Amino acid sequence: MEWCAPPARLWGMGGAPEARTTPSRENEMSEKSYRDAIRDAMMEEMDRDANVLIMGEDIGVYEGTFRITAGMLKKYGPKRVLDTPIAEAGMVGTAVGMAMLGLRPIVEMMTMNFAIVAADQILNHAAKVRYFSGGQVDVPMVVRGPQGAGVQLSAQHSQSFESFYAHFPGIHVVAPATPADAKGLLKTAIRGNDPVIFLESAALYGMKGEVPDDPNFTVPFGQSRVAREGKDVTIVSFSRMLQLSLAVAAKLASDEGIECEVIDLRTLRPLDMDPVYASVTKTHRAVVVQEQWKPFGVAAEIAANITETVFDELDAPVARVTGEDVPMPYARNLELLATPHEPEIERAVRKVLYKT
Amino acid sequence: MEWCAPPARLWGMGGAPEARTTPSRENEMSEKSYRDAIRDAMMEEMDRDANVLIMGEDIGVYEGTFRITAGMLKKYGPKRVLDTPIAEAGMVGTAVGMAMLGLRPIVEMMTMNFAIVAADQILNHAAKVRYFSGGQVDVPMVVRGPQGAGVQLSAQHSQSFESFYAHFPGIHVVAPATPADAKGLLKTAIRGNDPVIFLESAALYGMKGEVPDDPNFTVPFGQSRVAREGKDVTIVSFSRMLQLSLAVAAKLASDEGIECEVIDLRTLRPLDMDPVYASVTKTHRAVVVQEQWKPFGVAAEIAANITETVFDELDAPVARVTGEDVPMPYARNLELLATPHEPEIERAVRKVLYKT
Amino acid sequence: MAKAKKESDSAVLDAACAPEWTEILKQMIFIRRFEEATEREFRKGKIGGYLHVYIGQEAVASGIVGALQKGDAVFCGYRDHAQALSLGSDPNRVMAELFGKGTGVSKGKGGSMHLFDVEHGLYGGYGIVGGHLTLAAGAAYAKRYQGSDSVVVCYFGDGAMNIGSFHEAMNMAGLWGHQGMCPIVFVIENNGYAMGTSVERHSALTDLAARVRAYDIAGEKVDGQDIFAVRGVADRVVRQVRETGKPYCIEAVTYRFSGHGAADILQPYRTKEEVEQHRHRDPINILRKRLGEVCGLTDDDVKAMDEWAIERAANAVKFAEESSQPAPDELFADVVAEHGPRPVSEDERE
Amino acid sequence: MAKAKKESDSAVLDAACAPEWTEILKQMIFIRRFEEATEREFRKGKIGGYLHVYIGQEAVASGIVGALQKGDAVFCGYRDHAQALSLGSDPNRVMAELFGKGTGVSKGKGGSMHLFDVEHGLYGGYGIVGGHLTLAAGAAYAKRYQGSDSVVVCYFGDGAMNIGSFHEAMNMAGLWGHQGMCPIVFVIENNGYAMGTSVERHSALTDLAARVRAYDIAGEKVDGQDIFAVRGVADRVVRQVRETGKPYCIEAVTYRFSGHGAADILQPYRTKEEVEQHRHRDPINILRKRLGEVCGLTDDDVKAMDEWAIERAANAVKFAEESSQPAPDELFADVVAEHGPRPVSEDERE
Ligand SMILES: Cc1ncc(C[n+]2csc(CCOP(=O)(O)OP(=O)(O)O)c2C)c(N)n1
Ligand SMILES: Cc1ncc(C[n+]2csc(CCOP(=O)(O)OP(=O)(O)O)c2C)c(N)n1
Ligand SMILES: [Mg+2]
Ligand SMILES: [Mg+2]
Repeated sequence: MEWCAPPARLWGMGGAPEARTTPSRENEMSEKSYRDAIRDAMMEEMDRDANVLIMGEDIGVYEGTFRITAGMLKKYGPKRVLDTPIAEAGMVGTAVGMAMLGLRPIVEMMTMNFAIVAADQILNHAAKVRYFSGGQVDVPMVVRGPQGAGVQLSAQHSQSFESFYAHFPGIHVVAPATPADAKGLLKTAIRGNDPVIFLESAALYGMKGEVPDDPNFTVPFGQSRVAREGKDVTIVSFSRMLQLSLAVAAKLASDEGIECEVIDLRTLRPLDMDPVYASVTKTHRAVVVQEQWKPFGVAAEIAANITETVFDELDAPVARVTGEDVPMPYARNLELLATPHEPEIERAVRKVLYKT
Repeated sequence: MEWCAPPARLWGMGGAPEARTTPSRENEMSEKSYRDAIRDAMMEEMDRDANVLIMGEDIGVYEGTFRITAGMLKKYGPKRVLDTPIAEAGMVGTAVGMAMLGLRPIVEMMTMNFAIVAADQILNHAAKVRYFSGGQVDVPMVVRGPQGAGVQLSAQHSQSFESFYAHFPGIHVVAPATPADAKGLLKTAIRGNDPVIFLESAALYGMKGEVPDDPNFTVPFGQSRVAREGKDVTIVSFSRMLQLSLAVAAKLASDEGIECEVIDLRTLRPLDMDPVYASVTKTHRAVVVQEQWKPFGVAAEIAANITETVFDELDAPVARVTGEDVPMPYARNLELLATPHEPEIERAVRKVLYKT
Repeated sequence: MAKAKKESDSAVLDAACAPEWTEILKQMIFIRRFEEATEREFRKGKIGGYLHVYIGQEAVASGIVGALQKGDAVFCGYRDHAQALSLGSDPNRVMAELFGKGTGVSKGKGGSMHLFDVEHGLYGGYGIVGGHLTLAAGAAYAKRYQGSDSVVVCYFGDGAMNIGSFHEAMNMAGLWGHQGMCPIVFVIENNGYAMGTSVERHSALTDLAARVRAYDIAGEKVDGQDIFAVRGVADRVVRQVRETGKPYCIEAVTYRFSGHGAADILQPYRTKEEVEQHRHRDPINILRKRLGEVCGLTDDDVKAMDEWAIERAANAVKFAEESSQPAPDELFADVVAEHGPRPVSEDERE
Repeated sequence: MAKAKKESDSAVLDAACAPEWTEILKQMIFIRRFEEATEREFRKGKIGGYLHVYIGQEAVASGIVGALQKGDAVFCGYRDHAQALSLGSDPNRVMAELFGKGTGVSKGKGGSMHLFDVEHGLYGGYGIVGGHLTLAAGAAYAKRYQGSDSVVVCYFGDGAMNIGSFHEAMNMAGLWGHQGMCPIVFVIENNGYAMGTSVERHSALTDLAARVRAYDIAGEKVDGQDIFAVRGVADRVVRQVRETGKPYCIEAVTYRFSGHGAADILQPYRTKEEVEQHRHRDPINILRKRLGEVCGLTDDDVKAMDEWAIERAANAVKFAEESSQPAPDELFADVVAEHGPRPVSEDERE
């Protein structure tokens, strides 16, 4: 399974992006990597709207540590593709100002770990200025970049930030699991009028999938997706863990006839729980899967919502599959222990089925 | 009820701290405000250990915006009571370095809202350096300060940060609800060997309560407390909302004979759920109360844990009482709508009792 | 530091320009009276939260804003009433904002620290010290990107210069300025203190204008109590920044006569004598005296202005008082764009 | 900027001191060979994560560390192997750390970016650019507070100078320095690039040493390829900082011969010629040539050293290879103090 293979050993070594397919007709699809889907979304929107620009560290001359922006400086020039100093707060803050004045900046974080440095600019400024101005300004901007555990990147470079951001009103938080969603959700983010935290899974950059060619293809926020139908257990996830969940569902179905329904949340804020409730009403059992630390993580919110809303439908407590509650260790053996994998998901499915 | 009265209209106007009682014998108690309990804890520990020092904005010459540090500069001198520039990242970062070298710095944030600026220094440095150094350093430090909704402080100055910090391993997160706990937990924080995020409720600074005089009185981390016994419903809370919960419990008991058991979590990390499970096993119903936004907040984690662990004991889904999911508005009428109050807690209790 | 002597004189004061300066005096008197009214209303409990007034610093707001034109944008900290009034915001609506009323400039949702009036060029009012500097630098980039010749003015205090976002904003502005892409005037409101911490105690280098050289940005000091000096520098600098697209920094040396905020009663960090001393250089008196000397402005003229100002401030209070609180459903408005992405409910789902 | 000419000469090189300098040459050759080995092992997949080597910059680590004494503390970024080796860390354990083995200096939990060896004065190894500067400033304060005369050395790159925490650290160090409470030497490893962004493109003011004047901190440039120059400045500066408790900043102008990290293959930001040009000023050759001229060091002497270095690096690889991975329960160790507050289980509860 390509997407659960270890990511390119070094994030920076992703190889050159593929040549872009020429724009083609509606309803047609092309096979694209998650990386190229992101790149296509940005370039299509830059072609469409001169207000869209991108800024970040080493996105221009260096062509991006993940090469997502390769060739963009050449195509759009230095006024639209801005190499910045190492100044994440500065990048986000200036983007807020640009957005208030009508531009649509995309800020690429080399990795989302560095965005913590910009937390104040995101959480106290981008997320709130519309509100405390009484709605006088739009803040159309995207902060995007890779996150999640890689291979031996250690404690400061391996984190995921869904719950960190999604706690705060005033921003949208997106975490796509497929190339098509990466593209469609990013286009929605760029066209929207609010700050969007767009959390890419570095480990999925190489994953391929069918992506609609239609340049007006977008995926709306707040629409969870049934990624696989099933009747026995509901698995709720997003981003890379969605792919692991699908693998487990496929295995359990073929090996043991256990039919998991797998739901992809896509966006954590807005959070669309309705398909989850509908599913649990059918399966009566739920497992929530996330990569990051358990305490105060995404899975807690999902589990609490399920219990709150469809309590009487539940035949078992909602199970959470999460990373271990430790800073990410460097040693590969410890790192593998720290992150959730298929066996843990499988175990959780059995647990809610009382098949242990 | 003093503690649910609006806080001193302006946080900065807390008045002078009371004269400290002379150290007295074991087992004796004095009535103290939450503010003075914090102040006493710091001064006793500074008296006890020369490695303890305090730094912050306007804590010395200005004597602290909440006057918690009034007189300390005079008593301990400028090497132990450091007025810093407006540089929260600098304050926290330098404290980490001091702590690694054996000092025990206390960093006072004027309000915890400003600590977002220091998020990287807290979450990527203080919380992780012990781990990625393979345990070569202790990081004994406290970041403390007031938080929570005040009166019309608007969106950037009204936030609570329990779930924001408690998601991250490597730090302890404390949120005391009473003067005694404020003192006892802060002393544990100062004597410990890890970074502690000590979240004070600005609205409780004036609240009075009995505090042990014993200078060795401490309250351990990770020990939730049954603040009121009851048999009908378990209310789980912490910090100021614990006091509101107790008020509701008292009212419901005297008016209607509904006996709520109220549990004070005291520390969110480590989180001690055992008394909660024991209580729910008795009451079969639980309400969790927090001041901050519902999505990805503390109450989700508590609710998820309860459901996970004592699912079969529950006669109703766990209810969450939280603030509204909006940046804090300035206008007083909107602010009152945005924050949870006794009626909402009461309503939640009735809901889990199916008495609506 | 170059002294702004020449400009001070170049702001020629003669019969021809007397009406303009008289108008400026009137505005400054009004700002003073307005601020005094806010302090009173705060003490009465009509204004909540934090309140930071501009008393003593009026020439800095009026002097810089006077050099601006339509399309220019202003960002400032929480000490923002004077900027709003100088830019032409309706005083009634500014006061209503402080009262938390729905008629306020920010619909009552921002309060004293978050005045916004985009129509008049005011892009806020921010409460995190230094946090708005990066926003302002980005706004300046946007102006040039959009092909406009507008400039951005960003006000901040001496204390704000020590926080990281100051540094990042300055370096980025400096770099963008090399490409002519950052038409911004940074205005240091150096009132000697960050809350209770004096400049010598919070800044390793106390020559604040000199600090911006580290970013290849030119800076100069100006006497912030002398509106002639401020306006003179501002006229020149704003013109230059508009032409070049390069940032510039003005350090206005001023003093706040009131406490840091309404809660700063004791003021243990300064003596009454120190404050008294600075009151001798009240920016309103400096302008008034000069207008008296050169244009024959009389005490009666000033008295009339003052009465007008007091009444106008009182009217603003009355307007604020009589306005309604925001409607309850305002609580949920303006969190995210109503015209942007939003959750899709079941029936809308395809 | 004052040139460090005099010190360069004052690091007298004659028969008397030849053994010391020969030892330094040996160390630098070893660092080079060690780094080359890490690059090879990285390509073999034995080393994971990010790998940033010091090739070309060796004189900066060796030259500054040489001026230190026991009790001094060193903080650096992720480009930290050379500092560890210069401070006397066991190369076997450094290599084992890169291999993620339990015998590593940080027990295999930190990796290349997080080398720690507190016993030898190394306080890490940090991965967030600029994040460690504040830590180092605090450590310097602690040293004085504790009454010691130790100093702290803080290494960082040219790119790190643009992030907020640089600014906050510098201003606080400057202020504490006024009280003699901040004995720290800031060392800018100016290798011309932050990843692929040249100094002119990331720093509005390219004279980096001059930037620290904004914090009332003295700074000077030194030729970072010339170990005599570096050591000369370091000896003087470290002595001065130890005496005064005031911060000082050394800008070591250097160049990295390898890519930014092991993944930086294409290097579109610089030409092969540029790299070639700088290779003519290889710090090892500069020292080697000088020792040949003055002390008669022969090619055979150097060859012997080199063989020793290659073997020692190979031994480190062997040691690392043969060491065991950390025990699984190490996963949960060192998150918080085992000797500090911790959750209390039911039976311990009173
Ligand atoms: C990041 C941050 N830290 C602390 C504060 C609290 N605070 C509000 S105003 C202020 C002093 C600011 O001084 P200065 O920049 O000189 O502006 P002035 O008030 O003198 O106009 C402080 C410390 C804050 N609002 N934000
Ligand atoms: C806050 C932050 N932003 C971005 C990065 C990614 N990054 C790692 S090293 C680096 C370049 C640093 O350049 P410099 O400070 O000059 O050090 P050098 O690598 O040249 O030694 C960047 C951008 C990071 N680690 N931390
Ligand atoms: Mg000031
Ligand atoms: Mg560099």
